[in-house]
Amino acid sequence: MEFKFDKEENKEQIVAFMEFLDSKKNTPGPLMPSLQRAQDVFGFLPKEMLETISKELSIPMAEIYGVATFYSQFSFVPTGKNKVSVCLGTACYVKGAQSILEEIESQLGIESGETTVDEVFSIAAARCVGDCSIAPVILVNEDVYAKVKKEDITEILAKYN
Amino acid sequence: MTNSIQEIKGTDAMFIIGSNTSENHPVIGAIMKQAKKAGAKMIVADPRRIEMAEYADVFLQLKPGTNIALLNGLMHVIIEKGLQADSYIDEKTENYEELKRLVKDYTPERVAEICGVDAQDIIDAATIYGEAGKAGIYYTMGITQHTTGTHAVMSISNLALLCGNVGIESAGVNPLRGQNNVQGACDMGGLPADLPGYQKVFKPEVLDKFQDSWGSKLSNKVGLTITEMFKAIEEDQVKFLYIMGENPMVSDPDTNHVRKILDHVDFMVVQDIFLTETAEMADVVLPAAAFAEKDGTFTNTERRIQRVRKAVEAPGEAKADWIILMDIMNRMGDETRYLNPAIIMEEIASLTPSYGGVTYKRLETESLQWPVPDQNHPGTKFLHKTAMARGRGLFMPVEHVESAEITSDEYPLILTTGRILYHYHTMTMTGREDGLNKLAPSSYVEINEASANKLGIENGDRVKIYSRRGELETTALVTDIIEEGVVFMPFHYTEGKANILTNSAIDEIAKIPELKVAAVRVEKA
Amino acid sequence: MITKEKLFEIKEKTKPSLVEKLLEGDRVEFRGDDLVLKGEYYKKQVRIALKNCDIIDPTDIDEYIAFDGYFALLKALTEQEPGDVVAEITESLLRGRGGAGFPTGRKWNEAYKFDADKKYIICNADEGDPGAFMDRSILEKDPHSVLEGMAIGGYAIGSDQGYIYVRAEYPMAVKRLEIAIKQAKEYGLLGNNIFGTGFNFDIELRLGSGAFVCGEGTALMESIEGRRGMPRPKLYRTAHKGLWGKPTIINNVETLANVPAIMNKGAKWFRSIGTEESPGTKVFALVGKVENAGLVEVPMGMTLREIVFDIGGGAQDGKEYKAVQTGGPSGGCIPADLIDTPVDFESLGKIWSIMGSGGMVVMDENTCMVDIAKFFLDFSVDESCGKCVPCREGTKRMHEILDRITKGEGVEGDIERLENLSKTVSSTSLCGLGQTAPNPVITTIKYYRHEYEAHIKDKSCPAKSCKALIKYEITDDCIGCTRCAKVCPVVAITGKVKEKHLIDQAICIKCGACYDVCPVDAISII
Amino acid sequence: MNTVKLTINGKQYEIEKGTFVLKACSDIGIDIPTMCHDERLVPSGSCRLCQVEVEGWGKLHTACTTQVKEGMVIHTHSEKVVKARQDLLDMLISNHPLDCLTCESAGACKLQDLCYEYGITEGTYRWEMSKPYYDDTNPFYTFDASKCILCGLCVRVCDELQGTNAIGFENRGFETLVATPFGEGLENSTCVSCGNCVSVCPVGALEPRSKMKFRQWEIETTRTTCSYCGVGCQMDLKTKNNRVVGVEPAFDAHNEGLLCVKGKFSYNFLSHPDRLTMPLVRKDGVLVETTWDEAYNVITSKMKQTKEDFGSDSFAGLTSARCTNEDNYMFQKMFRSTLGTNNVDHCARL
Repeated sequence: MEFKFDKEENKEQIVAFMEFLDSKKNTPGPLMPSLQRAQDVFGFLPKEMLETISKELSIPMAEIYGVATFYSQFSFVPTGKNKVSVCLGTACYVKGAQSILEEIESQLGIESGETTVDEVFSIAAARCVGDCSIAPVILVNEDVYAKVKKEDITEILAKYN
Repeated sequence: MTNSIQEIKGTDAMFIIGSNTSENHPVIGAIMKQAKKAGAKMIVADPRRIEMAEYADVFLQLKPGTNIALLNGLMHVIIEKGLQADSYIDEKTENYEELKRLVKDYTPERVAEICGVDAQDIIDAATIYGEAGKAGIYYTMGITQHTTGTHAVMSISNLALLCGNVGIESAGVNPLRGQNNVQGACDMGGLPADLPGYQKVFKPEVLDKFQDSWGSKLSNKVGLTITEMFKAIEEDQVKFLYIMGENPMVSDPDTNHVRKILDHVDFMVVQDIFLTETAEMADVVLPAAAFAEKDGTFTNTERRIQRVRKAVEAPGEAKADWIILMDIMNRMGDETRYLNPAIIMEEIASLTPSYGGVTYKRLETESLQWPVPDQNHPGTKFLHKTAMARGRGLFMPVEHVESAEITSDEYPLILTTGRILYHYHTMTMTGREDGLNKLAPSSYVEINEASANKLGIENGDRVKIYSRRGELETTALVTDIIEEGVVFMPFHYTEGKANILTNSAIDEIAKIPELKVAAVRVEKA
Repeated sequence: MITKEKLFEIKEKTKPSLVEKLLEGDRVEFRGDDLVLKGEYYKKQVRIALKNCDIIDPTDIDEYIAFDGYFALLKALTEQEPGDVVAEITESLLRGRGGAGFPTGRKWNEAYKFDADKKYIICNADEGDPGAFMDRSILEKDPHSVLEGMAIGGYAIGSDQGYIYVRAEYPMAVKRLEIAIKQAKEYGLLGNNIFGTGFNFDIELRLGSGAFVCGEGTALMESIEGRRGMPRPKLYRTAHKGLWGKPTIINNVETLANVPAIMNKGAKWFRSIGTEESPGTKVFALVGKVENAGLVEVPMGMTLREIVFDIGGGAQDGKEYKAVQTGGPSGGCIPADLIDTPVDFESLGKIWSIMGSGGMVVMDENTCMVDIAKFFLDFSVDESCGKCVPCREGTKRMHEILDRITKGEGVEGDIERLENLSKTVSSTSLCGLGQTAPNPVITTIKYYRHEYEAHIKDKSCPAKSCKALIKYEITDDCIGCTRCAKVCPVVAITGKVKEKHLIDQAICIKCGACYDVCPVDAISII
Repeated sequence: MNTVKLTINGKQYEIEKGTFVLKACSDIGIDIPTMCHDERLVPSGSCRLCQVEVEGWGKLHTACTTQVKEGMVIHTHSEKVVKARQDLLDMLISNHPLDCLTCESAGACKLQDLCYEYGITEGTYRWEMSKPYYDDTNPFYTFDASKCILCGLCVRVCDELQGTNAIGFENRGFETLVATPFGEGLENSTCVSCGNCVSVCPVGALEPRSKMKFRQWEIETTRTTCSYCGVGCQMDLKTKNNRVVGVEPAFDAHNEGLLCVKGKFSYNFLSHPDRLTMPLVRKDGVLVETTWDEAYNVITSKMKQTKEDFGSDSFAGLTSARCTNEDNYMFQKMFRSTLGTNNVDHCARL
């Protein structure tokens, strides 16, 4: 998917992010918090911001790139407005989470890890979210849906469309 | 170098001044970075924000030609803060009071003004150097290629003595030699006043020793330095010039002037591996073997004498330099024949105390750093361990003076020159490597964004540069690694040759030209 | 600055009204002096780490103090030398609740003895085992117990800086921790000169970013330092050379939550609970196909039967109980006939499983054990950091074999291949993740070899779970309601109203939709 | 010296405390295979091949990360150890192309050598292979990820020794790849083409480009000193048919296995067609090829003439910071002894 990071559009966020980086200078281990903040603020890790982190914190780009690609929560492409996370923890799995994921994938026409063309939804297969006693669980953004059945999916997704 | 390359790893602080180490001595640069990673502090002083600056704890982006002021300023702060090595100064040095008096005027504020750096950075740098247990200073042509070069070297030595950094491991005063065997060429007597091992031609006992060995009458008159040779050629004193493996047409300042001189000399022999710009002007050109085609030794920047071994045959009829020279000497009546370089080394060892214990046999299994006075001596890792070479270390306080050429309305910018990673010297070798030419294809001038804006120059534009000695055209590289008012050019290239512009004014003591400072004007072409 | 008097004052002020309020709510009751949750589910439980959970308001530090919160820290700081604290914890035989069960006192002692200008204590809250949420509950419902445990640990080893490394997937836990740290700092229970003793201790939160391997101590430190979470080779002990090369101890959330209780009530009391070698309690996340899912804290040594049946109520929906999986991707499946195994570090190890962090997933007759092994290997392949050869290449190959077996493409020798790979991966991997990754395969082959053989030789899945090996058929019970035909996404079902329907096997994609909607259970899986 | 006594393969040894088992074994001549170890780097323990059995220590232990201890009983080639190594090599070769016939590194490939030694053929698990990735943007060397075994030596050398950090790891697990940021290729990275990564690659993943085809076993090597800057790095020239075809750094010298782009790759000038092969003399204003005899005659007769007409001090010579000590010695001797002047200097102040 082709997209461009619009610096003009993100001007305010960039300023705030630069302030954050400033506060992280000379503190131990600033990289992870900085990447997390960038992911949070911009919805993904824009290359331009990684270059900024590299410059401001004097961390080689190769190292930053290595870290950014190691952790599954970082992404180089923007995620959709609504993030659907399907828990695939053991408890959810034994209670049929795989087929729930497949149902969501087929309804949205994308695979896990992808974003719909209109950028409304993206799907992520989550590791255990810790709601095992109400398995199977899906999350849409921060809303938790417990004991989800396949036939519930249409209704749940409709709320966010 | 007073100390060894590997000792850098053990240092507490490194002070890199006038040395673009990671480009010009890449392996030493790498070792410095390793030391930094291991916890050593690093101070870098250079007119350009070179790669090493990115690793530095303190980076001083000083104006070209202000080294002495900076060094004096650092000493001022060190004394002010009481960081000097008092007992060392008492026991091992002399003339301290004089130094103290002189640097008193070099307050951080005043030095900051002269050098164009932050006063606080000067204080920080001085504190790092002064507080370090073992600190090494590393410098190259950024120090020496000034009319005040020798004085700057003295200043460096003053700083090192002040903090007791001479004669101990992982410290010292460490000029990094630019060419592979510049150390050896000097060691072997490639100097007008020195026979091998820096034995003076005017000392009768020295002369006697060599006359006995060589069986000839030697002159006790100090010879001419290169600049004096050129002058003597102009004045018809010197008629016959013999150049072995050098290319002054590219490497020397004020190219137009060099050309005039080489044109003028009566007879010139050039011995080289390629038909260089200089060789093209010769009367006789002799094809020489390259390093991989002959046996011998090089002496590196840390005084390490190492073998060079023949791996392939020289092309065509090219011969090793020593054979050519021996042939000529034979034809001139000196009958001595050397079967191989090992036998030449035997003669060198017999006449040169510092090489006294060097033999090819030892070099097969050992690596020797001179002085190696005898067969049983293991060589010397760092100098001045037991005593200063001249007894006590002498402080030689010097004042800051401006460069020979200063900027004017007509020539408002300072041009400084240097080498880049991907080429070597006059490019006779590297210019013939496709990959290097791909990475660094042509001449350019680095110019600060603000300076460029004022001149209406954009990155990649062709520009003309003028100095009092000549002009050239090259490509602008707009960059923030250099400050306003200063421009930088690599000197390697024949097209857009920086030395057309440079100043041949020399340091009166060491006879080194001021290649690092020339006043220029830049215009869009 | 907080003082002893101030602490008492808060307790006195808060406790009576709080107790009253709680009792009114009818959710709690007194058991001896302790307030505990009411109900059958809690009867057999003994709650130490969870004692405040679902009882106090985790966002109100006063409520924590009301039930003796921070009194253990007070006692340690004002009455004991660091060495005494280390001795007390050593004496209690508290063992790490994160999985490996290493004695906490010994860990602390190593760091305590090691002289250094800076030391760190890290709380490992990177609870990554799928099917486990013990730590999450403690962090969300009783965050101060962890902070207090860390401060005591910091005092014991001589550290003034703690880090809590918490999973990014737990946003609520992060919020609660932030609030708790803020409150503790305001009270002076964190910060400089705590209780006027000159002891300084600060805690910083660090978030994970989705890498299971960061639960491994050295990988966790790499991550805090800002690198890829790749485990370090064990050149040095973490207690000597850990975070930023300084002595560091890493304790799990539940372990730390036990510390204040031990300090308050003493090592002897602690050892009176549980077994001789594994004293105290353990929290389990009892989940999966079990009637009463939830968190369970029981004394060590309780049998699986008591936990799964007496507390959990056995398998769900009247299905037949088949196995319980403990220890997540590092653990094993324990078959029904070992249901009387006591749950402690040693006993579980003997039957090829591990205690792990406390995940306990119940499986019934419809759970295919090959599929479960594949599920865990899929997890391990995905979460392998890629540093060492056996984990990176070996788990991948194991997963490939399991995958083809569940697809009916298994070939003769696959079981032996799996066994061989398991042996190599577990004996040669760099860190615990790789070393234990084959456990689910080892135990399922050990106890359910016949299921593997059925997949490979008979191309059938005994649990009727592997899609490729089953087919759906409509039985004579069909009443022709047409619901199955309507729901079928590929129109594989035909039939007239009120007549028996038929599934075209060539079209069927085995999605199971028809099976789910049939009102009369007329669809069978063969 | 602080030593410990231990038993290795049934023999007693006394070894300095703190020594790693791998080093201890190599010092006493026991060859333990490893693909990821380099004495200059922090041990990584990633290839797992150096594992040995220590009696009473349970599972196997990597020799590169385990220090010698008093009373240890080590087996470096027990059945268990050999089996583990075979299995690990099987995993590696299963995910590696079997193109040794055309691979430039054949004959100098550790994977090839070890598979041969441990009797591993084509690999049991040749199923999914690592994603292909090829970087040919650097003029001096190429990177082929399909041959990479992820030992990490290149990444660690670039970081720990060279300090350039041009390359790193991308992704994790089976998807791990050695790459430049955003996969933009070496030419767009901070790479300085030092080739120190190439020098440590144990397989054919990082491959120098050579103008001439050669097999590793056809090569002769000659230890010499680099002819560029004053650092004087030691290196081995690789030659075939009287031509230099490659350079390897010396690991047992002060440069500790490091070189720069010039030392490692800029050797083609040696066989460049521009090389001077015959003496030249100026005739009618142009330089023309001649014999040595004539060239010498022209020079010596001019020397004699000049000396007679203008005296010794009418000669001046520039000796070379590029030539050997012996060349320089001869040059100044010729000037001082034969021509009788001290007018000798050099251009090395530049």
